Amino acid sequence: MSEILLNNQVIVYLVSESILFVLMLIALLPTIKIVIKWKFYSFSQEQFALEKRAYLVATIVDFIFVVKFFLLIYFVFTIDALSILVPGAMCAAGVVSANDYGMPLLFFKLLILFVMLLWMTLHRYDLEAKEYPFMRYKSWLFIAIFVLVVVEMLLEIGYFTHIDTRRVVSCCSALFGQLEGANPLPFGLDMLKMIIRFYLLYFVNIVALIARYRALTMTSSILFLIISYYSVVYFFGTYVYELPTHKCPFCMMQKEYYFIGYLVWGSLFGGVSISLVWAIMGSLFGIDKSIYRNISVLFISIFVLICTSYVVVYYFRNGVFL
Amino acid sequence: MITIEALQRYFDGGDERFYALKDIDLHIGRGECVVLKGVSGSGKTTLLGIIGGLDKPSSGKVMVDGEPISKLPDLHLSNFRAQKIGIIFQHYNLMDHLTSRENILVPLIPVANDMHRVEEMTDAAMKLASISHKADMQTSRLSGGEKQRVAIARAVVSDPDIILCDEPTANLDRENSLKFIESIQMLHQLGKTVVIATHDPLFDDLPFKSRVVHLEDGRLV
Amino acid sequence: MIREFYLLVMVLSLFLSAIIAHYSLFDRLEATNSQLELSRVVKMPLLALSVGYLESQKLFDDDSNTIYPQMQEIDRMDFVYEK
Amino acid sequence: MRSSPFLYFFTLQFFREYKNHLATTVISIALIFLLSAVLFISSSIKYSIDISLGAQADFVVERVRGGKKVDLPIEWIDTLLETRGVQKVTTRVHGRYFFEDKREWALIVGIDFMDEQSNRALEKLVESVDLEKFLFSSNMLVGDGVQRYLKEHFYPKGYNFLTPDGKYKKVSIFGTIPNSLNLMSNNMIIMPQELAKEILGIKKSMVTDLTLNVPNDNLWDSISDKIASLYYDIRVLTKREMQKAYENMYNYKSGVFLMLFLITMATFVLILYQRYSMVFSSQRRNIGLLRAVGWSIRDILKLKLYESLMVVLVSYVIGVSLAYLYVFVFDSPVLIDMFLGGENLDHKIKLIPVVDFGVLSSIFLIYTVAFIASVLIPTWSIAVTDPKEAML
Repeated sequence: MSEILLNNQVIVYLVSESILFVLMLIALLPTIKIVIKWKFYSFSQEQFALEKRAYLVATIVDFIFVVKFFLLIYFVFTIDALSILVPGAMCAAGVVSANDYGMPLLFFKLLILFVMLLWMTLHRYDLEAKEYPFMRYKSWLFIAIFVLVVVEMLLEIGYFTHIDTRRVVSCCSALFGQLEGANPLPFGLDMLKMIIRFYLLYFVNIVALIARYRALTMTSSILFLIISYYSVVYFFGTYVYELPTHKCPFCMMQKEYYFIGYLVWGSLFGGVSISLVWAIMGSLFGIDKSIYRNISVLFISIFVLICTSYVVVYYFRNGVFL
Repeated sequence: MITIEALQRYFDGGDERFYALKDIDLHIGRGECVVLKGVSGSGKTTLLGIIGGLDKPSSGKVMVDGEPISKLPDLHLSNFRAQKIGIIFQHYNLMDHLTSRENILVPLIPVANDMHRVEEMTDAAMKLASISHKADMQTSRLSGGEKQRVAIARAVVSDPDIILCDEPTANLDRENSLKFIESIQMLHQLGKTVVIATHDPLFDDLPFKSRVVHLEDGRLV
Repeated sequence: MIREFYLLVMVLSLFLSAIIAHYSLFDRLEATNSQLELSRVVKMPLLALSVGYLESQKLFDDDSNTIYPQMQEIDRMDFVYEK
Repeated sequence: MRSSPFLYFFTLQFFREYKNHLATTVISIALIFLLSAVLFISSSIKYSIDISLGAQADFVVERVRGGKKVDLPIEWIDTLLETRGVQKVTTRVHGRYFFEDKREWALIVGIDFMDEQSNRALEKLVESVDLEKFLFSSNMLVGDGVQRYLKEHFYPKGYNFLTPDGKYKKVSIFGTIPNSLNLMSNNMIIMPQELAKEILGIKKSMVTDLTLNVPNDNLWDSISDKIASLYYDIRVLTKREMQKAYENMYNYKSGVFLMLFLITMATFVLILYQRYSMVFSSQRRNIGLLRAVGWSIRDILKLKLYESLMVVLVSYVIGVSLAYLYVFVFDSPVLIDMFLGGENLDHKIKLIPVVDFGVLSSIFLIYTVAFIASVLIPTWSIAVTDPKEAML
């Protein structure tokens, strides 16, 4: 047995995930039934029973969403704590890259939360409509979520059982540092161009949200997410650490930096995913609620504000940029 | 106000199908008072339940205020019950661990946003049912007549258009029954639509305008 | 009923504030410094952590059998696990 | 609170029917108390280990023969110092001394009076230590547990150690190590190295082991290999290895407990499922009434889930608080021996309060997830009660 599996937090994490998985299984059965047998205008007992079962599915999804959200934070926190056991790792970045399952796992976690958010939005409007118009879409979406969760579960098992505590992993400075002049930035941008694009995309995104341009919102959100990731890792992060060579998406979640990373990434992912949910809901189902746009604008602005203020504060304190 | 067309309610038990209600067509106008009569097991309670959105028909159409309620999703049906329907149950159905006042405000909880408003409406309902003096007493310690009045107050607290009564006088003595009829008269005068399911002969001749409908083995006679 | 709720909240916050008070009033610096200094002196990590082979014996240390004082306790296994 | 009717009704319902939740709350408190006490103890000990490991040298060099640690000659120091990159090699002399009844032992640690750094630390640690006087005659500093043991056996001022040669060596107690350090020093006797060698039967030219520093940590791996090839019977331990060994040991000890806890939790989940199914079905009529007067399935779900959440929160706060008091204020009797082992002298150990987010969130997560997950289905099945139940 790997000594990773002895760690209390890993045990708690895996057990919680398994409980959620069992709940997913419980919810899967009625969902499949709904896909096959749902006839809203039927008066049969079966149909009434299905309508009740749908509530079980909804309750379970709500619960799983809330727990998964906290488990994501807990997961990052846990792998951060594991860096003691993995040689060479200074923070979560090293532990995540300890094997090939780590990064996909993290990606799947975010994806699942996003799809669940979509599901919950759909469910909300489904309940408020008079004939459960989205029930079938919801059920298919749930089955998709289930498949994603199965993959996540497999990745998780693979990840935690394949961390080799004798092999040295690279720490964040090796993973994200510039290696021999190779440009790590996407689309062949340089730093200044990327930062300009960062603010430009922010502006476009906000305008698109306010003016209700759905397609534009979708594209600009996704681009903004990508550019933001690189900007935070390679530019804003260095101001958080106050060290031009320290480039890491994970270290900022540590206590030394007042856990600011959780806020930074939380507001970014929250804002972008809510704006995407708004755009998708609008274009596929004709649901358009301004609260989604408002929250999204708020989150994205908070994100940009935090990033900017680190640079500004640094400049005012030291009189130079890094 | 209430329109029922070709309503059926049956239960599938084994091979046989048991009909609780069969081919019911009924129209009840706004402000009308209708007494459903019939022996026990004739389907009065089931019909009442379907009108109030408590039970679902097996087929047919039930319209209240022009809206079909027979196939509403739960959220809407509950909303409908909360806003349009007030029910007085046969056994009063009070929550014994609560006081009268707390029992009365129960229907307001899911629809109201403000506690002050809830309290105002509760006070008004208690006044209407003249039970204000027992407001803070546990309902398990009330007498039958008082319980009945709490039940009335609860039925009217959200100011519904329709009041449904299920065997309201089954557990009351004659004196209290007469008092109950007085309160029904008052509600009728307030313009509520009242539907009473009962086999009590007292309701045969109400002191105000009413219509008596007979049910027998799930059919209107 | 609201009163009970406030009472409960009060009891809970009393608990919490007692703990927070104890936690924040604890002189952590002093405690960690003296532990640091002791380990500088002895150049060894923590020591009151015996996990030795005699452990089982000491945990149930009522070792004399009153009827047969000479009899060996079965949990004295040190001759087996010679170190 | 007064402005939200739902919360008003929720508190009303919850406190009027608190008897339904009393049993589960009490059991929950007990379970959370146990788990958090164990985790508090292990995390506090880990914290102390981290501190003392921080003060350790980078490498420990031992001599191992036949799987047993044996003394090594002092000349090794010179050989080690010839390796490039190695700095500050120091000697350690330590060993166990079994008292007369051979059951209780103390750990004798000899300190080198040439070592400036340790002398300064010693002065800071024990007030009124006159180093000159202490180091140049037969004196010792004793830990709290040793002192009490000696006092009980009528040696209040000093002790006659029996050396392996059969001679008695009288050593007087010069002072005691403050008892706030009991975690480390309960069984400890500190004395000058020469004296320790005599009592432990170590030859004058030998020491127990050596420690050394390598300031450049990029060289750690290569130097470790180099040293290991110097002698055939040498064993090199790095600080990192020690750190990991301790981490694993405490993970293991609390992990075993956590596993047991999880099994208990699984049983409790079943009990909860049964219990809440029962409690809720007794409320079937009332729930039917609520549904009849206009509560939707969603409202009932909310009401019932709030009840469970309330139970979890209350028992979490109370359980964790009690555990904190038990461990850090009342010094965790009984449970701490699970982590320290039973071999110590009678001890009263004060732990440094450590409450980290990891421990708190782990307890909360595992408990809440299991609890709510097990009441989810009973809650749902009561929430979808037909409103017509009220008419029956």
